[in-house]
Amino acid sequence: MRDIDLSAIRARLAKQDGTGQTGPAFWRSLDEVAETPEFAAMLHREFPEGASEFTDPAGRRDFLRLMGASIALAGAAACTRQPTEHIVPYVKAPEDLVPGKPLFFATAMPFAGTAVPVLVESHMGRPTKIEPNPEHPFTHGGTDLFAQASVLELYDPDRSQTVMGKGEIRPWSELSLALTSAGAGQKGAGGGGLRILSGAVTSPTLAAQIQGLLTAMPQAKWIQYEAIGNDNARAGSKLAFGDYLEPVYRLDQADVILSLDADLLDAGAGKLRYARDFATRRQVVPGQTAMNRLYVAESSPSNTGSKSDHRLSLKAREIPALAGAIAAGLGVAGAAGQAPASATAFATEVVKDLQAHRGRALVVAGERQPAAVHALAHAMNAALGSVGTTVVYTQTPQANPGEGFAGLRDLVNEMNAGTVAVLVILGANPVFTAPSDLKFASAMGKVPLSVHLGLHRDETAAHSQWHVPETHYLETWSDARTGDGTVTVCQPLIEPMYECRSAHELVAALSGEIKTPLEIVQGFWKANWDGRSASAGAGGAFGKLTDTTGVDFATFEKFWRRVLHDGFVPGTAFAPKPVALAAGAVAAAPAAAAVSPASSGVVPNSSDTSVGGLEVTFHADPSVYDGRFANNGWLQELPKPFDKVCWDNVAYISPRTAEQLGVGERKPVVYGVEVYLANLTVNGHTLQVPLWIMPGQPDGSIALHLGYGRTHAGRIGNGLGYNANFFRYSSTPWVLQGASLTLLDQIYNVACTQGHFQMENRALIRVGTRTQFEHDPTFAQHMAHVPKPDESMYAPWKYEGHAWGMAIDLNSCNGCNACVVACVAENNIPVVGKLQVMKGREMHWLRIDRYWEGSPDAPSVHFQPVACQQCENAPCEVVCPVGATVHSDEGLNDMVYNRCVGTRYCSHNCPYKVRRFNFLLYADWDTPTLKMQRNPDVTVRSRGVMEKCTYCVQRINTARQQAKIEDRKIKDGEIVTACEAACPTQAIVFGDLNDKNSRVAKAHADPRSYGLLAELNTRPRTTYLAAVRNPNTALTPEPAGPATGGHH
Amino acid sequence: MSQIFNRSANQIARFSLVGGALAVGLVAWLGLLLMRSDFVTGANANVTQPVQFSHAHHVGGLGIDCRYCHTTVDSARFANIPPTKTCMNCHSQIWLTSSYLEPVRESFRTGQSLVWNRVHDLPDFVYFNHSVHVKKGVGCETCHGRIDQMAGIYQASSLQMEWCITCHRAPEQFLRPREAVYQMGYHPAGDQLTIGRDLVKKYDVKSLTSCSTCHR
Amino acid sequence: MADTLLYGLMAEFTSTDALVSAAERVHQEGYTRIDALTPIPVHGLAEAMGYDDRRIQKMILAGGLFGCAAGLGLQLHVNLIGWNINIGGVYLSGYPLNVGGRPLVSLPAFIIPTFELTILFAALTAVIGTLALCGFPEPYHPVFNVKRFRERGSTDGMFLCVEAEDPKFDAAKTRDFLKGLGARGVYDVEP
Amino acid sequence: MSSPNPSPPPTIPVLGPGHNYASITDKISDIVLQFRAPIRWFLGFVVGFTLLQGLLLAIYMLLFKGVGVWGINIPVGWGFDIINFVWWIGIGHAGTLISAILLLFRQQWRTSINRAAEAMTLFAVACALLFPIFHTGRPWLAAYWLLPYPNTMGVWPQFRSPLIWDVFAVSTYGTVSALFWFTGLIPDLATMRDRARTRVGQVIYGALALGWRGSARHWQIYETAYLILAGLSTPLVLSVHTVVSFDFAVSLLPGWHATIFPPYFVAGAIYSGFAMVLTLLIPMRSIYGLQDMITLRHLENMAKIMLVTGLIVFYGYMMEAFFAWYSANEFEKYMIYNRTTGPYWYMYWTLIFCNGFVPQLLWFKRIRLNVGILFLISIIVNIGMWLERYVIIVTSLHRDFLPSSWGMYQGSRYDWSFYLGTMGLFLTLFYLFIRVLPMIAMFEMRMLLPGGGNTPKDSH
Repeated sequence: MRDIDLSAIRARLAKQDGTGQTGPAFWRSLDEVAETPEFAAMLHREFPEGASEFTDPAGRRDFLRLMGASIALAGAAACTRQPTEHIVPYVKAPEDLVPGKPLFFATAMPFAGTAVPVLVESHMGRPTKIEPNPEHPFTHGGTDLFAQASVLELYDPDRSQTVMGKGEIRPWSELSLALTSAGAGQKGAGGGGLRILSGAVTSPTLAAQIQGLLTAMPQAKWIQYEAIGNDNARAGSKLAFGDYLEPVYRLDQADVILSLDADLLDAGAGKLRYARDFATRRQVVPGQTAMNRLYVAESSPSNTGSKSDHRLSLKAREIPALAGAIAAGLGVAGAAGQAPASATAFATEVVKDLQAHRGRALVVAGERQPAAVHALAHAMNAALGSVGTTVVYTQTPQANPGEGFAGLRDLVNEMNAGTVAVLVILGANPVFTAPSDLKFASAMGKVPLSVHLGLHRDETAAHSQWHVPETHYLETWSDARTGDGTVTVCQPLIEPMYECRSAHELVAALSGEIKTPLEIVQGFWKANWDGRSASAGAGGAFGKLTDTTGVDFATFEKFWRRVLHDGFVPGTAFAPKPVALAAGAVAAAPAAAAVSPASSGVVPNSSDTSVGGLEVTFHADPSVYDGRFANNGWLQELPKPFDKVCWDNVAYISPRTAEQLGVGERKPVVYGVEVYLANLTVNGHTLQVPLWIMPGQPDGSIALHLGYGRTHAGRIGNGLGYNANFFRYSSTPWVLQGASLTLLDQIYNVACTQGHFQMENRALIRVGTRTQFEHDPTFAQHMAHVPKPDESMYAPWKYEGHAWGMAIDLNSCNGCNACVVACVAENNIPVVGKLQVMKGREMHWLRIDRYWEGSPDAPSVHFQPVACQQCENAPCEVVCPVGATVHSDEGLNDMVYNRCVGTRYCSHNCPYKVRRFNFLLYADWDTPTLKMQRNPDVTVRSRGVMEKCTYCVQRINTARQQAKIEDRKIKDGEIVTACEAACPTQAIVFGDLNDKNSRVAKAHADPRSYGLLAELNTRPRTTYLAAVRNPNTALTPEPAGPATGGHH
Repeated sequence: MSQIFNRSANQIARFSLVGGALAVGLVAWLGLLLMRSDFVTGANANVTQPVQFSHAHHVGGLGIDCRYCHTTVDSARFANIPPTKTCMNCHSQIWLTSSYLEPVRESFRTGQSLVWNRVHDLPDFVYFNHSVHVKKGVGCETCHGRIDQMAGIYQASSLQMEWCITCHRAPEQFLRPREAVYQMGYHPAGDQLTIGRDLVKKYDVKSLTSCSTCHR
Repeated sequence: MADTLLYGLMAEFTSTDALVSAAERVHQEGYTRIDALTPIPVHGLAEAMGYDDRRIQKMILAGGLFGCAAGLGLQLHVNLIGWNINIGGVYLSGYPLNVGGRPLVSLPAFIIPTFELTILFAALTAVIGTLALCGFPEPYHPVFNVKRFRERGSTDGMFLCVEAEDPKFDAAKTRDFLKGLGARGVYDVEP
Repeated sequence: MSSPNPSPPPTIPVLGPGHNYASITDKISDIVLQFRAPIRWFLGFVVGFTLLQGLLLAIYMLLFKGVGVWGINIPVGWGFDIINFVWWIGIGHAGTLISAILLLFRQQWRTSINRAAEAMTLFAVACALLFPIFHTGRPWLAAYWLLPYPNTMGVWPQFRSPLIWDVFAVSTYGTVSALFWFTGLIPDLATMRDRARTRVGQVIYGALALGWRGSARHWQIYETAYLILAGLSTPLVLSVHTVVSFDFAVSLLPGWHATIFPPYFVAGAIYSGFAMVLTLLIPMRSIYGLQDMITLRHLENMAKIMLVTGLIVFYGYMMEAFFAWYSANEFEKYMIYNRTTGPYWYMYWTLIFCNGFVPQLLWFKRIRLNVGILFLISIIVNIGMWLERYVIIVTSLHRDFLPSSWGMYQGSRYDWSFYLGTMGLFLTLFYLFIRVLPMIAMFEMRMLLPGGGNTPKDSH
């Protein structure tokens, strides 16, 4: 409600009367009559819908975006009318579409050699939110941050939109002609000059298509390359079993787990399932002792390491020796090795513990480790009798498994040799992701016809003659396999927004067919659904498929509908393969282990931490992976789990290495965090990197994250961070030796959302050991004095009906960030950009606090998701002068955006600092595609308004309304908040505290349950379940005192 | 007179002082009324439409049920505006040549949607759900007025928050039996309050006045 | 009565003390419609002429009490009245809400607005009351017709004015009487 | 403070020798009525008016871009805005104290400074009032949603919030101060009316004088009302800064949540207020040669009050530290530790220097009587009091309960132009005031003369 000059209005009306003309019969608002500039400004700035409604074809049919003007009129609504809006109904309404009710469709996000099964929420034809698919036999629900963010990728305004030929816009027909003729031309030569380069493909259909092509042209080759692939694991399995196999772990069966540099819980094809299974084995209840134990030896902090009971930070090159030593200890024939000095105790205890749990022990090796270590791991599992119990081996989800770096190297050689006539790149971006020694870009110049298919006009597109916009997975038909091989048929949620094509169409065009993706995918399954097919391609022949209950599908129609509805093809999971260790596999291992994977440079002994002779390890970036998500604002602004840095990548060094370099403690300043720049030199190549002191990073080792330094990512991703591929070698893509750091006298400002990482002796995250827990299950509740309700002067409010509450199990959370992105997607949370984050104005309603415990050299790390705690005695409400935040009858801490005037007092009085403020106009009112992504059930906040978590009140209301329509009560688990749904470990539980049988009520009754800062008598509705670690007493003698609250 | 002011000055001064005070009060009161007046709320203002569809004719005259066109009123938040197809169900048979209906036929021919002007327009931050209100016995008429008598459509209520609140605080004053929800010109068989109170119990009507009931 | 061309007579004195004693004499003489005009407050002067006005205190007290009641009443109304009140089309209900688990009537918090309104209304009454009791605004007054008064009246002149309306007033006699009181000069006050 | 006994043989008189009613009246009224403003007046006015433009720019940016143009963030959501608000409100207090409390204590020496001090109060409150409106994210709404009126939403202000208390306290304070000031002006306006040379002047002053003619009956009512107004203002002025201190004391933030805030804030307010009075009057009396009306006696008494209130404030600082230790509360303890040694340590220690040590100089009479040094000290104290608010607001907010949410703060260029701009507004108004109204109460000055009714029982 803005000031209105009544006198001016009367004047104008009077004038109209005076001139005798009646003037406009009705006018919309006092402002209009007063002709205030604000009104004009608002028409343009605050009501883009009003103007752009019909210029935006995608929005034409969209009721929901027509359902009102802008929150900028928050107050005005009471006394100012909005401009007339329009309702544009269908001409012929589609069946089973109810305006105002979302529909959910099952599909899967294909991702780097695996797939994430998801349900997609669709509002009036707009996919707006990714939800997990709880029915899926492998993941049983849970998503990762990439799946959650993929919906923004769909609406990315920087997506490639037209076919480009030699830098000009060309029609698709022209390209398909070129492809067909090229394909035909190659047929003659048996396809000798045809090369297809793609990422790891799990799609049976695509695989079959390409196979078809290859059988037609035997000389043609298909290379699958992932910058962050699993070559070493492949090679390891070949070494051990003589064949490329995929180990599938059964963490629910494992009592003792040893991870050798493997980020089991947050990386790789199985992470969702593994995280879930692992968490189930950490659920401690008094008296129950089936708690697993996790040993981790790793070359840089990982989410898996954060959950470990014993974490050993070793240089990557020291781990093979450790593996050898342990293997030897376990009596693996031919295994040998001397564990590094710092790891001997660890090694001996691990050996004991593993042996004590034969058959229920598990050893896992990580991709950063050479094939030999993987082979050793397989051998150890065999020796422990774990094969078949805690690990089984299946064929790889990826079709035609190979070793990507080798394949890529051969390809480049051929290209340079000029033997490649046609290069078709399907969705990959090798010019950016290929190791620098391959010089892929220059090699591409030697290829007569290069075609690139990609979501963006990226670095590779810039170097190829043809570029085709790729359909997003939400726009097209396809299929994909999850880690266990289960196939999901991916269905489109929306027509392709631009002139896009899918890999299926491109390959079809190569073989001279013009088909739609639906024809192709459906065709494949028509041929394979009942096992009658002779042409079972490399996608793997499927036997006769039955539904989950084992009943045959009568017709293909039934099969197809069922499969699309469920989101997976039942019975397509791979059967475990019987394996036998190849002779000599392990004999080769210690040798391989002894030889460190150094490519060059004299490697000093492992105690050497001089500023020269450093080790460099490469890691996937936690947010943008290998760079494919670089233009995704949600992921760029997502604080990474350990450094809490966003919009950048930094180089980790250990505190001790930092001391030797003379790097001071990084200090929080007004604009972000100041860090030092240093010149990193490896093999004569030098690059400037910002140094980040990372507790738990091995001394003398530098961790670099891939995926930054993009030049053709888009408006968001360009020019951020440094490009670590610069150092990468196709021979040793993961670890380099002999690097040197020279500190520069330059400061670089990093956007970091948590500049401070000590808990300052405050009992915020409460951790105990298993013994402490068994001795006193309520240990966490004794760490702070919490006043009783009746200690208050006032009688507490009664909450009849529902009383919503939440519980977060710190024992399960591994800081994977999926919940944060889910919250952003669900609640229309804006992206504010690096500068605003540096100023301390990030908008995330849900953040994950990270604290270190113990010595900076060997710390343990703790994660704590913090959103609004919905305090019953909410301090924020009392100080709001306009009552914009008050309690609901069900105990929610309501935030009324349209009433808020923005004094920010509530934020000051919130001890949890979970409230976020729109200091500027952060919401994007202009970009049409971004508006399509918005959740219509959540108000888009405007400038000057406070906002915060509301327990997804829109979901609560929707459920309540549905329950009322159906004359029933709301069931427990019917309301699932966005964060709860996304969580792969089920760490978050939401429900009704008044319902004593609800999961959340039980969780609140759990002895581990405690309220964060409850000593302030805020009486939070969210409680945390204290973490319980299960350390091996032989390695760490029990602390005499009480359990730690993150003290020290 | 050699003094500064003449006699009349006293009266002028006093009058202007008292008059000024009164004027301020008057303006304030007018302001309060203005905020609630029709030209601010847009109530009772005829909204012109691409096709001058007459509810009076279709509902009052032909007695077509609300739900024939507003199909999702009892199942969803949005009551739905009928697709052109719905009009053509009848108008492919009758009034084939009426120039009135040309836009409808054109829409059906070309597949271009009709563009209606919104009549009941709540602000974006208000989340209203038709289905629940219908379920709880709030008649269409209660908010939308005598649609069956509206030749041209207009908004019958102020749609201001205080107006919503009056019912949310005292639903018994407005509720009617579910079977009468779509009825126009409904008269309670007996005392509205007693009937209303029974219905509140019968339909388990909660009077929700929490902010998050409507604002998120 | 006697001389309608005259509003009254005005005598000027040289010191406050002289003025006070003169005023006493005039009062004792039985004059009732008299007034003393001074550039500074002179204590005992009004009393000397038999004026003792104490209404203003009572008015201010009343104003304060009203403010107090209004302040507390407003807050109680807003936090308690949860039903519909509609006066002349204007909606006057309160809106009881659970604010941070505090009771609807949080008296300690309500004290402050109540106190402030008390002061506000008392102060307003004080000023408005003063104007009313003095009959202000009154920019025109016959005494300003006296040139001498216009020149010295608000600087250092001490004046005593007897109105013609006074029953005992007689232009000649009163002039002599005032002269007799040691007036520095006596002037006619035109109406 | 100087003794309540009104006429001790004062070492220095409150009024120079050789004055009579006429001379006092001439001297004061001529400053306004003779139209030659000294060059130094113009200089001062130009400075103020220039700064004022900065305020307009800052407000423009604020309205069109949002409060994001300031340096604030989460956790430090209040910066210069509230610092300046508290600072200006505090400055206002001296005026009311001089005119009301000293009146009740019958301090003659208030007479020659109360008019200017009250004007200062008004203008300071005007500056302060800008911030509660413009610090909000949506000022166009805050401007009236903070007031209780029957709106169409049927919702009302939330009376438990200290910010609403502020609205009531500050607006009441502003209104009452204005009324008090105007009431005091009426007799002088009559004087101006009678002495004005031009017709325009006569009419304007005449209209404002409401027809005051010095009638004994009017004096009687007038004096009662004036005295009661003073009686009302006294608790009011004490309440205002108490309420302002509640903005902090009522919250649960370490460094804000303290019971000593009310007395400590009120003392601080008076402290800074008197400093500002000195800062204004010391140049003023020399520009207009008023040394015989605003004598060293006045300056010395004000210096004494500054010394007393300064000591109270210093005590407050020490108590904050003591409570932090005595509470044995880890959050409180960290708060004071962070204040003294954290990133903003220099702010804290500069504050201690300005408000703790410098005022101790006032123990010495020689310094109290040295106009130059006094002026310097008054400036230092003004700075110190601004720093006090900076320390309380910023260093408490930037590190509170959860280390994960700690942050830093620094004012942006618009913070500064807004702050300096309010100074410009203040100066502009003050310089205009001394051009159009008598800056010293003439009729009260007259009463200091023997025979002016200047006896104990009627020091009025």
